[in-house]
Amino acid sequence: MSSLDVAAIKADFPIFQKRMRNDARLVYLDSGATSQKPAQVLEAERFFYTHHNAAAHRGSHLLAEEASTAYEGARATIAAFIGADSDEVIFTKSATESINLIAYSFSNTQVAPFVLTAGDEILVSEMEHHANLIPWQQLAKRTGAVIRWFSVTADGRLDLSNIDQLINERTKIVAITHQSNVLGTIPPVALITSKAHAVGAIVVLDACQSAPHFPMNVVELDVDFVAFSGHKMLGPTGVGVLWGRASLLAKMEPFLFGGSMIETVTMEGATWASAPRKFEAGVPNMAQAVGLAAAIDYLTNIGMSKIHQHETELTQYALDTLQTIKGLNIFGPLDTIDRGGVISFALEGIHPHDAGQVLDQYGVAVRTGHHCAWPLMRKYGVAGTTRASLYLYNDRSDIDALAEAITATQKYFKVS
Amino acid sequence: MSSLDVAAIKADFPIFQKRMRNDARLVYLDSGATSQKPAQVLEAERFFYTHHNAAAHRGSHLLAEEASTAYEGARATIAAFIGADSDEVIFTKSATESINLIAYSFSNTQVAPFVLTAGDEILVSEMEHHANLIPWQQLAKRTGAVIRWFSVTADGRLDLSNIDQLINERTKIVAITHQSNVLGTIPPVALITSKAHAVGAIVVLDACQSAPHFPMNVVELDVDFVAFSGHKMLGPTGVGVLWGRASLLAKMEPFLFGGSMIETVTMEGATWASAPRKFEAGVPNMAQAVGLAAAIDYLTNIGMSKIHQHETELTQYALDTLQTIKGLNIFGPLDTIDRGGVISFALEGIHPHDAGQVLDQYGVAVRTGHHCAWPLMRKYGVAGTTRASLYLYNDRSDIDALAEAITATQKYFKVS
Amino acid sequence: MELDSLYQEVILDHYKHPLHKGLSDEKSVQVHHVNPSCGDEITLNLIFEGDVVQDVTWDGVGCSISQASASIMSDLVHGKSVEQAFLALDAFSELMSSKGSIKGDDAILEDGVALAGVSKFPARVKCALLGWMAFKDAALQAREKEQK
Amino acid sequence: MELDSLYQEVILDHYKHPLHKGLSDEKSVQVHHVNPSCGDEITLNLIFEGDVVQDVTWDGVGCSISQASASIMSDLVHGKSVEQAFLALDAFSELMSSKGSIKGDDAILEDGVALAGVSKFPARVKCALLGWMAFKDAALQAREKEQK
Ligand SMILES: Cc1ncc(COP(=O)(O)O)c(C=O)c1O
Ligand SMILES: Cc1ncc(COP(=O)(O)O)c(C=O)c1O
Repeated sequence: MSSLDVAAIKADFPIFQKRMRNDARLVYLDSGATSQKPAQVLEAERFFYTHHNAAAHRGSHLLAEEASTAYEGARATIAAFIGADSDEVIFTKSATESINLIAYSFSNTQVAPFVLTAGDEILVSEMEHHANLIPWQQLAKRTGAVIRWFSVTADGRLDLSNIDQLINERTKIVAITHQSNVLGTIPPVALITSKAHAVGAIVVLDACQSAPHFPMNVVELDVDFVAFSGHKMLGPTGVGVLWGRASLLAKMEPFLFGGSMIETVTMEGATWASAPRKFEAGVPNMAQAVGLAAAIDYLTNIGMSKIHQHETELTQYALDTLQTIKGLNIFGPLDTIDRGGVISFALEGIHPHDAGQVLDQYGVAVRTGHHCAWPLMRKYGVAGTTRASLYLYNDRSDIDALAEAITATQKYFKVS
Repeated sequence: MSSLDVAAIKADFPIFQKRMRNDARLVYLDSGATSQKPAQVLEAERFFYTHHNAAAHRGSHLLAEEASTAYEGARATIAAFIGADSDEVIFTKSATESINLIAYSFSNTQVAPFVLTAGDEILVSEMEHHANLIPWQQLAKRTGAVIRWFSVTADGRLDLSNIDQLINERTKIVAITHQSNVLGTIPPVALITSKAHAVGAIVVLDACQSAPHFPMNVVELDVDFVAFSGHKMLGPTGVGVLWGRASLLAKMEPFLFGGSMIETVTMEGATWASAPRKFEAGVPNMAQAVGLAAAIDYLTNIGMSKIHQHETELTQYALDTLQTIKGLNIFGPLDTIDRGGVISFALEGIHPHDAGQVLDQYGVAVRTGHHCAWPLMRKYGVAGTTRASLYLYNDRSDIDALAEAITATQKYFKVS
Repeated sequence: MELDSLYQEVILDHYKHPLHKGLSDEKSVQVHHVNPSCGDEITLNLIFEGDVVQDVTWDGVGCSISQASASIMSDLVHGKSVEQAFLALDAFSELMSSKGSIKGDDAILEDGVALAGVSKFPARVKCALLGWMAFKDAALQAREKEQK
Repeated sequence: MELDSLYQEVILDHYKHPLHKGLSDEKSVQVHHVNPSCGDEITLNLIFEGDVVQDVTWDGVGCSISQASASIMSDLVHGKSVEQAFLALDAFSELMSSKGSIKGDDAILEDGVALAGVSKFPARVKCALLGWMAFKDAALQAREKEQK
């Protein structure tokens, strides 16, 4: 029995009233790409625009004051959600920007621990999303540093056998996902972090697939930076978060330059405000920050632990159900230990793109392709996978619909 | 007589129903900082979320297809608005990001005309917004290039007397505002551009204060890059535009790295998609792009020429009205020739911050301070100004309310 | 079902029994194209003689649409002059961007008209174009080479 | 009018006739602080003797709130021990973040309680704090110097 009242939750999300192709209901199993939005979030954005819209921190009039309060209130909400101080929370446009911000700040900053030199190592894993891989490749290119990586085992776990070679005194950055967006795998972050810190490396956690799904506390995690996106956790598009350890943010040079991030400016140069302001140049994405805070209120009202429990049960059900289908092979762990609700699979004789197309005819929305994790696809020797990803508004009926549609797909392509 | 039906326009903007301090109506004269939003824009965003929300370009299911169509449709709308090709339009989070994107791409790109070396010159003006100044200071710092600038004359025009020294064979970039956000001044962009191109320099136009207010065509302008923000032109927060000449975008290295901007990826390196995709890493700000397109539809339905004419008439009325107030001194041009609806002024004996505070008691929302143009403040020897900025929803009654509130402010501080 | 307009029998046949698949040893030009959004790839060998497409062979991974389309294309351009081949290419591109409004001329496109239904699925148009764009690229490169 | 709670007569008096404005020639420490959002600036000279604030002088541009607050602060800390001065500073910070919920203790803050109304205008809190933060910075720097 699920611990969530999914019917009540679903009723909060207007998009579920939409009819899909062939008048099918929407079976949304693509939350790993982006989540749907409850009316509460849409209403919070709208209310900001219709009652408080003005440029935050830039005027003495009532609306500007209210806009500032709303924006900083959103920051406080996000800080509380991850157990951080408000001043450590930076609003970006996306997790992608958050990670690029760190990588560019490394280039811009001339003091330890931000200085990289030739031969220094940046450690990632073979299951990283492109967003947590290419910025580091580029930083390596700019500095002469070298990219190294954890391999992935056949059953979809990080290969830790050579961890003590991989994390060594040359290691300056360890950038790792908190949960694979392809396999659902949750790597041993505590182990990796303690070894990384032992050699003085900075740990960057890509929390895109974790922050939406289970309770998270940056103090307990003990990492140095955490990045995630609002749109994957019921929030609006166009807003992401970067959390950074205060002592590091204080030393870090800014990334984007412009209004509101300065202390003084002359024609020849400028000095910077303190964090988080110095990392937020320009009129900020205020409505999106406010919308994200409403999303977080929505999630915490339900309870992140309950959401996690619900998803774990549903993942187990999905794993069990899918394994009964002949010709279906799951990539990644087959149990729910250190694993979230993202399930990638292959259908023998059917290309993922074709599978996704037929599933779509039944209203079943999955993602197909390389999921921005191309190196992982190469590792498994496939061009892509079909991926179902779960969230709080899914229930067993969605898994059943998926299974039925898969069977129909196999019939359609005459492979069963 | 105004050419616009301002009452009808105002009715489209829900925020004007809000009561301000002391139950005053909202006299919004801070559109230079950010504009208000019509219901049509809010509805377009909401409709996207409730009917098409999915990750664009990342799935074969119906919602993903619709999200892609909506997002690319928004791009086409913006392209048409500025007379560009769709592939030349890049969505960013803000004009600030747009300008930083160019500046960083200069560092990342190793082919002409993007290579800057020590002694090369970047030309700006003394009236630039920090967003069109600091990114160039930083680029100069990274490359050894030198920042030079047009001075501003006492009456708020660009000093062109030394233009032929300023634009010389060392000039590689000319970054100039299309309209000052403090003075309203519109610099002679055509003249500057032709001289810049004659020496092979690239021209970057900061169109934050122009794109919202008058018709713009990138082909006629003949500049190389144009940056503007959605939130100043009735659009949502969190979306900006960068237009770039196709031949330059093709040569330019990306700025942000991650998903959706790649061609292929291995653990060691990656290659890029073509423009505009290569400049849009990550799940994009889809709802905001769609909202901005709705804002542009709203503006074009009314007609940019009519909006411009309305604002010019209103600016003249405001200049005339404000000049009747004793102890009020206007910064910048006193006529409407090459000048938009941004009016900065000083009140003798009253600090701008105090003035803004009293105006606020009458529902009059203006901006006070340095307006992110600190060097210009220094030039005029002031800590800040009080600024009224106009838009299509303002009319003479707003100017009258401003004038009355100014008089009341002077009484309050006993300076008249 | 709407789907049948996408997955015509002809397409599934080409998918299961693709023509000219498997790379020739010789080639005038070889190109490699990818579809970055899904990871599909094609390698294409073109043999030119004078102005005539002597042979097109290809290999790669992809969905039924991309594989069938590559198969149809390679058979269609075989033995044609570049001019003729490019006419077919233009006709095919037009068909793909038609959003279902045209049927395609089977005198020009032969089996290619079976892909008309793809144009109603915008996300799949790129699949259908993958092989054709590879051919176009190869032909242009070959021509450039000759002119040198 | 709500405004009168912000612009108390005492404040306007200090604004028009600021105390200790004009920098002393001597100083133990000089600091320069700005309010980046509005451009207001203050330069502050602090003369320390032992643990006692011998003199505070300042100069700068700013709104009535920031000028009056600097004037009140400089008069208040004059002749106090660092401990006493920091007590006042803490009391003033608390008052500023109170959103109008407290009145402030005039035994500690003297004229400073006239600024209580500022706490209802969040955008102006920074104005009122500018001089105080400059003093705090200067006092900490002076103490550090002495310990060296
Ligand atoms: C002239 C000018 N340039 C650049 C900007 C920066 O725009 P944004 O803060 O939306 O990035 C602004 C507005 O703040 C502006 O007025
Ligand atoms: C694990 C992971 N990292 C990073 C990202 C990038 O997030 P965004 O595209 O929102 O910037 C994603 C999602 O696409 C992801 O799943």
